Amino acid sequence: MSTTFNKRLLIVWLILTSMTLAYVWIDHTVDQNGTLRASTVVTVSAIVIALIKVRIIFREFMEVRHAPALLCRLTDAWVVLIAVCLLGSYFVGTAISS
Amino acid sequence: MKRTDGELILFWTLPVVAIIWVSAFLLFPGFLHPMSPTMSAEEVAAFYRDDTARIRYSMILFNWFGVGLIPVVILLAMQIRRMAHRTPILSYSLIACAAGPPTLFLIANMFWLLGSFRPDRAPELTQLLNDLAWLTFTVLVPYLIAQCLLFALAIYWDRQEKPVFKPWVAHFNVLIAVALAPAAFTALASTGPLAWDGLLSFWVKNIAIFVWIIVMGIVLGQTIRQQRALETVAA
Amino acid sequence: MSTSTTESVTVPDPPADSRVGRFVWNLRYHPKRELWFAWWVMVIFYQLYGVLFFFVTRVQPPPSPAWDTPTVVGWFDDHSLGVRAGFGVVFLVAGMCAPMNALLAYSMRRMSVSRLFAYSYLIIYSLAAVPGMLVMAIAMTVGALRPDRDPEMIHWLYDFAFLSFSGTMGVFMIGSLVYLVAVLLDKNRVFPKWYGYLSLCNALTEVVVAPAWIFHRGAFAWNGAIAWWINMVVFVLYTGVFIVLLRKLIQREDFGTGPLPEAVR
Amino acid sequence: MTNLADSQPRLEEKSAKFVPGQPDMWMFVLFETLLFTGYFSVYLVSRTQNEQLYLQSQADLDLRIGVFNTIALLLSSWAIARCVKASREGAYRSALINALLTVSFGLVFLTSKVLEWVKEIHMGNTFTSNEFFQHYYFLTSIHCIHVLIGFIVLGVAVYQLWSPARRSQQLVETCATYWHTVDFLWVLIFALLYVVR
Repeated sequence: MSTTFNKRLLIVWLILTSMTLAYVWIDHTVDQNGTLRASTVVTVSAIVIALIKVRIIFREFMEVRHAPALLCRLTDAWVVLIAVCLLGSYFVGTAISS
Repeated sequence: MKRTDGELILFWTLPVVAIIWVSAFLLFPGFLHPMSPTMSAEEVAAFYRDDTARIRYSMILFNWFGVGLIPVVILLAMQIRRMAHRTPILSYSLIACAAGPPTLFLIANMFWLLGSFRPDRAPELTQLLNDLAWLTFTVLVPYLIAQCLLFALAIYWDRQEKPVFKPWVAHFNVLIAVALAPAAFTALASTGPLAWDGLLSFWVKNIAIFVWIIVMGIVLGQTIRQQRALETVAA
Repeated sequence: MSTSTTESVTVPDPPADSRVGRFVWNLRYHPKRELWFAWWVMVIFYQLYGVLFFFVTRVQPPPSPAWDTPTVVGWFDDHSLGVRAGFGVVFLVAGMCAPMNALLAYSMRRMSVSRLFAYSYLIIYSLAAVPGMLVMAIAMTVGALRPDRDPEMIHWLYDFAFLSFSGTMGVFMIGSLVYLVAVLLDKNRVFPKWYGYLSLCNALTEVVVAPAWIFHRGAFAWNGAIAWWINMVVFVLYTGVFIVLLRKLIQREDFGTGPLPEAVR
Repeated sequence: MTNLADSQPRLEEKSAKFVPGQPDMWMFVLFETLLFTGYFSVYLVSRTQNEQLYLQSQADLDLRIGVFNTIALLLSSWAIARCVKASREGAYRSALINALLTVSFGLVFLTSKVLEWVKEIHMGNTFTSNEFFQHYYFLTSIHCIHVLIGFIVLGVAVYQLWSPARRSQQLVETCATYWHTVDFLWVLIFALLYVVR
């Protein structure tokens, strides 16, 4: 009875872990000889990947999948809200500094 | 016969504390006549240099007995519990007030003692300690005001055939609260009645505290005696 | 134990015609008068607090800890009257904390937890006002008292005032945690559980403010974006929430008009 | 037998919609997330104002430790999710084992976090070194406080699962919701501190 659930959780965990490992690859593509370089692409993709992971944790681990529509919408809205705040502060900050 | 529960012992500490307070008050050279806020740094430094011993001993005495009023406030809070109230809010409020004035007074006390610890300190620093001490001492009124007003309110709301306290006790407490109020604004003036050596901020405030201790001591003594008589009859 | 447990003085009916008459009747005879009194004291206290700290004394939002000494002395010169008068009013009304904390403690007495919680909270929060508010008021007032004082000392008083105000952390943190545990254990549903969790947020703001003791500038200084602004949002929200919840609590209470409950004595 | 009878309606509810744990905890999760978003925004804005300093300081962080941390927390999150499922099906023994696994992975995270701090301090990077490390130590330590609170929360879950007399599914789910929050907050912190350029 529980094997189907457990298999699903395991797959979710594998996805989350491989997304974490993807960071290592992103990290290697941008740095040159150990010197870190600013990169909008890396910043945005790091934030976006993190938010996708957050949404997966919400849906699967925290069982929002089975929750009433209100909680689904609310958590989705929150992910969007975080995205807007983080990307917004990054781009606005960059615009101010330059 | 009621067994000894110590209530009366705590009550009779009140006159002892009052006598000690008066002696310490007279011993401190800065209270009679109160030091003026207009004194220059040199004058203040000279005061701490010349009267070091009396400042130290009077303030040590105050440090020992500064908290002496707390048992009385708690006794009042206990009396409030006998009143015809539906909640313990007012007795809680009095308990919440109890520790405020002694805490503030002890802060002032420490600044005075610090000032006299090294009288040869730079006059400017001594003046700073003196300002902190006098200001804290003068503005320690907020909890005393709240205490008097809350106690008065408790009496006004005590609607039963034989109220615990008579209504005039409430009026008296309101009057004391009014007398204490101007001291809060002492920083607005360095001369005149509001200054910390002035009529309102020093004399009216401290005499009000003294009168409150005497009157409330007598009233509380009578009330406790009546309460004990009633309980002996009931038992 | 007590001799009379009934309110034997007869209660007249509330007057229906005039508002003032009804108000006076409520003040004298309303069964929940003590609770409403404490609640209104709380509301008025926070209004006054806002007006005094934000508009009269102008110590909130706080000026910068990074200022040099002449700027600080200049600040005191500009705000001298506001500081001395505003904190005068603070000294006058600070005692309003007492009924406020009494009401908060009372809410804990309604919960199915030991009375330990109510008394601990009462004492912790009564103590909190001295380092958390009055010490600042005293230091500020002394700073404004003598404009001709050595500027270095005025600067010291400035630091003392703001650091004692922002940097008094433990009392509020432990107080909120006491409240949190009481709300979560309570079986009487006096407060919703989410209020308990909000208390945890409030307790954590006191952790977040700790770097104010270390930094002179940036997000973690006493006027910083994190240590002040974000914390202020949580504090205001928390305060607003418990004011509303206490109002509901009082509305729910049903004392009737009969004999006084023995429990309160 | 009673266990089976109790869990029966819960299983039928599977297809029906339900909020996992106390709705109150969800309010906390959303509010706390909002607060952290505030901290993150302040970090990102300060970062853009002094990008070179942040990049240089970031070079002192080891991405591998960050990845290890994240995987440890993801494992713990996975374990507590299994725990919730198991306890819902009445398999309390398995639930208890999974809850204890969660605690162990949490401890692994905590240990590696402390070791990383020690390493940074040895490299001369302390709380007062520069702006990046202010944010680094602030975010990691405020998160660490949440982890420590999380151990108390997991303690409640273990306490609930331990005795047949308690076993409130709602409380177990509430505790799990808190722990997942600790997890996804770390996912965000990790991305922002280690990966963002």
